[in-house]
Amino acid sequence: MTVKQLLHLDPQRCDGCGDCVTACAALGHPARLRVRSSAANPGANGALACCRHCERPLCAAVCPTACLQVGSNGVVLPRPERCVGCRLCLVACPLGGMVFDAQGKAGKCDLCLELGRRGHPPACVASCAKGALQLVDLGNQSALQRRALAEHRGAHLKHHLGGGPSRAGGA
Amino acid sequence: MREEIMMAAGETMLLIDQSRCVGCHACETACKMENNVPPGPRWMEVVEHESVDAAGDVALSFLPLNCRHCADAPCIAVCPTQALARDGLGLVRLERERCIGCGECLFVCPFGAPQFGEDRLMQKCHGCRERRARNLPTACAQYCPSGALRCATPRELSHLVRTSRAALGAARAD
Amino acid sequence: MRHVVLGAGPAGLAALASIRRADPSARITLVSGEPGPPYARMALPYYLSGELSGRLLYPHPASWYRSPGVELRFGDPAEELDLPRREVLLAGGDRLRFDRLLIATGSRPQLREAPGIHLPQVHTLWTLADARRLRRKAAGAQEVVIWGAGMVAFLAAKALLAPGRRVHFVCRAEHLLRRALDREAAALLEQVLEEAGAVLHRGVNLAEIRPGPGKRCRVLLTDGRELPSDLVLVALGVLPNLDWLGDAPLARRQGLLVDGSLETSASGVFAAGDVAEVPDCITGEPVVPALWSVAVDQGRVAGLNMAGHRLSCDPALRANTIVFHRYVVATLGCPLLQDGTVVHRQLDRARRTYRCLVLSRGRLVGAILAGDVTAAGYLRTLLRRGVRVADPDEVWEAVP
Amino acid sequence: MQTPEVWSRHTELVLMWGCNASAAGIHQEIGYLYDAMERGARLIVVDPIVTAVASKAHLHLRPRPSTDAALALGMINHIVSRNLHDQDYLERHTQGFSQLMEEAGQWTLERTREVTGVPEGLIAQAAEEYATHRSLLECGYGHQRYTNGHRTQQAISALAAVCGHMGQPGAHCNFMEVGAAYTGFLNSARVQNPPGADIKKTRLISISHFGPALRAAQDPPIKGIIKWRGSLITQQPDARGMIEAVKGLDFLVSIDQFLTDDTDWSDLVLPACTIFEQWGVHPSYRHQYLQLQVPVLEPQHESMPDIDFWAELARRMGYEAYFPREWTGLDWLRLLLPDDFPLEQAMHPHGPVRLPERFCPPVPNWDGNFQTPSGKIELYSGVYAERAQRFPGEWDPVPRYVPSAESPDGDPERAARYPLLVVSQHPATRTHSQFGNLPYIQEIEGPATAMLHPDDAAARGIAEHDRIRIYNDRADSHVLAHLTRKVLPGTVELDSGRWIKTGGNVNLLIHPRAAGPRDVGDGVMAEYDMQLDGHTIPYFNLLVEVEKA
Repeated sequence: MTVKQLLHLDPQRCDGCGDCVTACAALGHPARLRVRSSAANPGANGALACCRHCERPLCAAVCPTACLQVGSNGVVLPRPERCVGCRLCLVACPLGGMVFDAQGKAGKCDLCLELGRRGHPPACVASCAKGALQLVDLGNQSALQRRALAEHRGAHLKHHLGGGPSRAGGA
Repeated sequence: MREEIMMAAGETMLLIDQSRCVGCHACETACKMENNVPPGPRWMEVVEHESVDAAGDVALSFLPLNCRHCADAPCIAVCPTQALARDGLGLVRLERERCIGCGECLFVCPFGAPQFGEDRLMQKCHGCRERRARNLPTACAQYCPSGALRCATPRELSHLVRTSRAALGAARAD
Repeated sequence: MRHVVLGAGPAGLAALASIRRADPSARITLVSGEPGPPYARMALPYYLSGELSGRLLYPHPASWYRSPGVELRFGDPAEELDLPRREVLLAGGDRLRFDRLLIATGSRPQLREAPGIHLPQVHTLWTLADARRLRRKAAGAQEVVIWGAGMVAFLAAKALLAPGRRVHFVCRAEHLLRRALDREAAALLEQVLEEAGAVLHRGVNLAEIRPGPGKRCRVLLTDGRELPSDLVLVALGVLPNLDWLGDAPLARRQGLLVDGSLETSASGVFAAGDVAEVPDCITGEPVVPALWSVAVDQGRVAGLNMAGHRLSCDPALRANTIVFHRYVVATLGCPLLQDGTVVHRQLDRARRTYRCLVLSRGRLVGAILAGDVTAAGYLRTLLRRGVRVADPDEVWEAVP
Repeated sequence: MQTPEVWSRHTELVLMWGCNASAAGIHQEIGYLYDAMERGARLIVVDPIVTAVASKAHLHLRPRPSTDAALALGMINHIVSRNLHDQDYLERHTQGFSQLMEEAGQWTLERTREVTGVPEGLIAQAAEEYATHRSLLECGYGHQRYTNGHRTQQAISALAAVCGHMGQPGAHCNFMEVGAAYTGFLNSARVQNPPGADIKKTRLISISHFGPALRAAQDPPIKGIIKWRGSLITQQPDARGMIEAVKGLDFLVSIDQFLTDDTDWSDLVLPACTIFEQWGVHPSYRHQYLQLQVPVLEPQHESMPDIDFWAELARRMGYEAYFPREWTGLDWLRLLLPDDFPLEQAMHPHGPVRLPERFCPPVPNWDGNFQTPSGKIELYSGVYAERAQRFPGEWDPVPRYVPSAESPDGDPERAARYPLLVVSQHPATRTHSQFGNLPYIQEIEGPATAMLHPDDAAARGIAEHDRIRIYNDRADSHVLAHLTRKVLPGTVELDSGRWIKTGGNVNLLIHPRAAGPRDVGDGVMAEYDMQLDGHTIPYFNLLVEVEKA
């Protein structure tokens, strides 16, 4: 099984500069992500509007012409020749993942697969000077969160106890 | 010094006493065996944290981290398909057939509780709902050797906490 | 477990996929009244207009249907339900026994008697056969009259509007898509249609169709006007396909009554899609939404429940898109609710954008977006959750 | 041993020495310890490693590994110098205090600090707190895993005696012992030699010298082994030498449930049935309760209870009369247990039951009597003096600190080449090598990892999770590095019990030695007294060097 990866925006780090959006659009298609400035609603979900490459994508379920498909690598990709531009996917996606070009054809984040094949991170991630956008895999992210929490709690516990429970000594 | 986090399910609650945890992982193993969770997802995970003060003394803290079935659960708030909901027992219930695997819950959960396995859909601690309905403690609590995890009625747990505090008070007064 | 799925539209196909996933050992018979493999009815206007090649009308390749336990009966519609024997009689004479039955027979176009309605110039656009026929007939047509101004009428117009052709709407109401759009949104859409060659005849009805001159016919309106026409399309909406059930004892009003799991009044018999009457997400009132996205969702849930799950289907959230060339309108929830609602409208005529939020008792109950529908998915989620919102600004802030 | 449900209610201070109660036998003790602490008891832990239980302690003393005897002697000296010792108890219930102090008196705080590395103030505070509270001394095996382990235990026990912290509720010197076995409650002689049977007494092989003894034994030489309920290869020092010794056998039989390191070298593997399929008895190191294990399944496939295998073997060797075919495991248990023991009450759902008080009193030694020739605590051990006449060894009648073999103090020359001392803890996730093959356990443990102090790592250019090679002139082991201050500088922690075939086994690196007091030579013995002769395996006498792999 390939590890499923997705984009994660750390709202604490994002200052809404928009470099990621510019970098995405520079690839020659309408920007496939949007970011709401973290100042407006810090820490809330939904700061990042972009495809999450769902395992059971609502966009693909509703697409009448089976234009959207989950690839074996877990990445949800459109087959443009099948798109009739009905926008049902846009309405179905709760996370703002669908984007339409000037011809009315569906497009969406492909995690910059092509760049990835050449060993580069997605353009948006590379453009983010604040390190707010990251490509993470689902499993490791929770492990990281847990460690960060433990760190936080550890510090808290130590503070609470006035320097830790034990006085240790040794060589 | 202890920190109590409780999750309620009908009659009983789970007391998580961080100060008693020694990081033996018995709860994790019990959870995996009870729920037949293959390697990968960890509904319960004990995380160890090491800190060193200016004097060079090392302090360890251990955190048993599972789904805390939060009262104001951010995962429920962000789940775009209502796959997560609060059930009649007060637990955060996951309806897996509704899950689309978008990962939103993971990013808002302060405990890293949402897990993703082979099928890439979310899975997590269900609070041993069925065991508790049969008057059994949660699997993690049943096999916790240090008393860091205890599953009992709120009355029993409050009595437990009060008596241990009272003993401590009496000992200090001596 | 023997499953019979009646109908190969979005609900039927979603159900088939669900049953297969939930119970790989299930035996499933997929029955479709139409000949040939299942196609996407939603895409017919694009086929008719030539934007989509016929081969892309089929969502799944033949191999998708070929799996152990799946049997296909295309072109052999169900004619009778024998509940006591738990059998479905097909037109071809076969009887299919079932343990679980899904009725997803969809809709058919509503017809109305009018003088001349049976003339050869008069058509409907509903099936692939209709579309194929119209593709030929429309080739030289310069004047087209569409009787109706609802969604089916709009789709027909969308298919037929082309350079050098005028398409007339015979519209009893004051504007197009009266059940879906408010006046402002309709006006923007009408403007786009008119620029493409549409002519709207508001506040009138069709009185009669007369043959001639030549290959043409003449459509007489109730205000006395007469429209010469190469082609007349009857597009007065759709009705659930339930006649075949005869007096089978299944509770029904507009559609089949179902419980939260989409089971009808008969145990083991489920309904999904355009034949099912379900509570509306916003109003709680029973509706037959007849929407593609609702059908997909219901088909999925019904399929899982047939395979032994106990999933409740969400109340229907009506959400739809209306696309003409590059102009898009999205409607969400119940934007036309009147009682106790506060409506916030932002219209930019120059840029042809419009957005309308309808709030009731501190909650979003409906929305219309025209010109720029980027926010539609988010609004749909807000509606679905019944999120409390103090004012429209709060809604727009929540949308990236 | 004073049982925890007694001491936890009465003690004012627990001094836990070389005992990781948070990993080893965790189900037996930690809850009681917390109960005592919630009552207000102090906890002092002596352990070079910051274990979980050490992190819960009020004081944590971290002596350099193998210097614990010096620490105990320094504490004794400080206590006596402050007049905090129990003169009355010493006079009535001990002998040899003056000889003890001749040795202990040399251990000033300064000298103790120099040898152990523990700050003087901390030694003094721990000693004073221990002496002035109703204190329980809870000993583990950690400080005994060295060639000077017997001396260390002697010194620690003396500390308890000097303070009179013996034989009172909440004050005792607890040593890890299966009370049921030591007190005669479980009479294994009756099972080893059924009543009436004439079975020749055999030689004994020291557990610490298994490999060498296999080669050394003569008249007759050892040509075959049947092994069960233990790991011959994974758990023995010099695992490679052990493999060589096993290869020299004509016949090796393993009775096991899994394909282990042992079964890889076996001529015959007999399927063992699990504990769920046979009768058994569960005593404890740490408390005085006993539970009978009742089979809940029929033995699966061709597996059989161990006792059935041995009984059948005995029958075929002509001892049929003593091994009745109709006997089940329960009958053998009856033989093992006292006649008046209420078997049924010790079974689920009634069990476990407390051991009869005539074997295991709740407060042992409450009357001040001890099982020594003098009936007193012998701070100067007459028994040792006497045994020195019969067996070679380090029979010092008073405790002394002598540097341990293969430690920086004991072998500076070797330490110059291999400067890091390896301590191999028991992880909470396994019981020795058991469970190491289970996927859940492998996931929780992750790959084999050694703890390195950040300073030692930096000096070798090693970063967190780097693959490292731990080596000496005997072997090497490849593991990942975990940089942590839980270990002292100069110390490496590498879990015990990792399988050789899955990597990270520490025993490959260890030279076979025995802790004293008795010198067991090549390991073949005619007789052995397990309470006096000692010779546990000094697993922690191991010097290595580490490099980035």
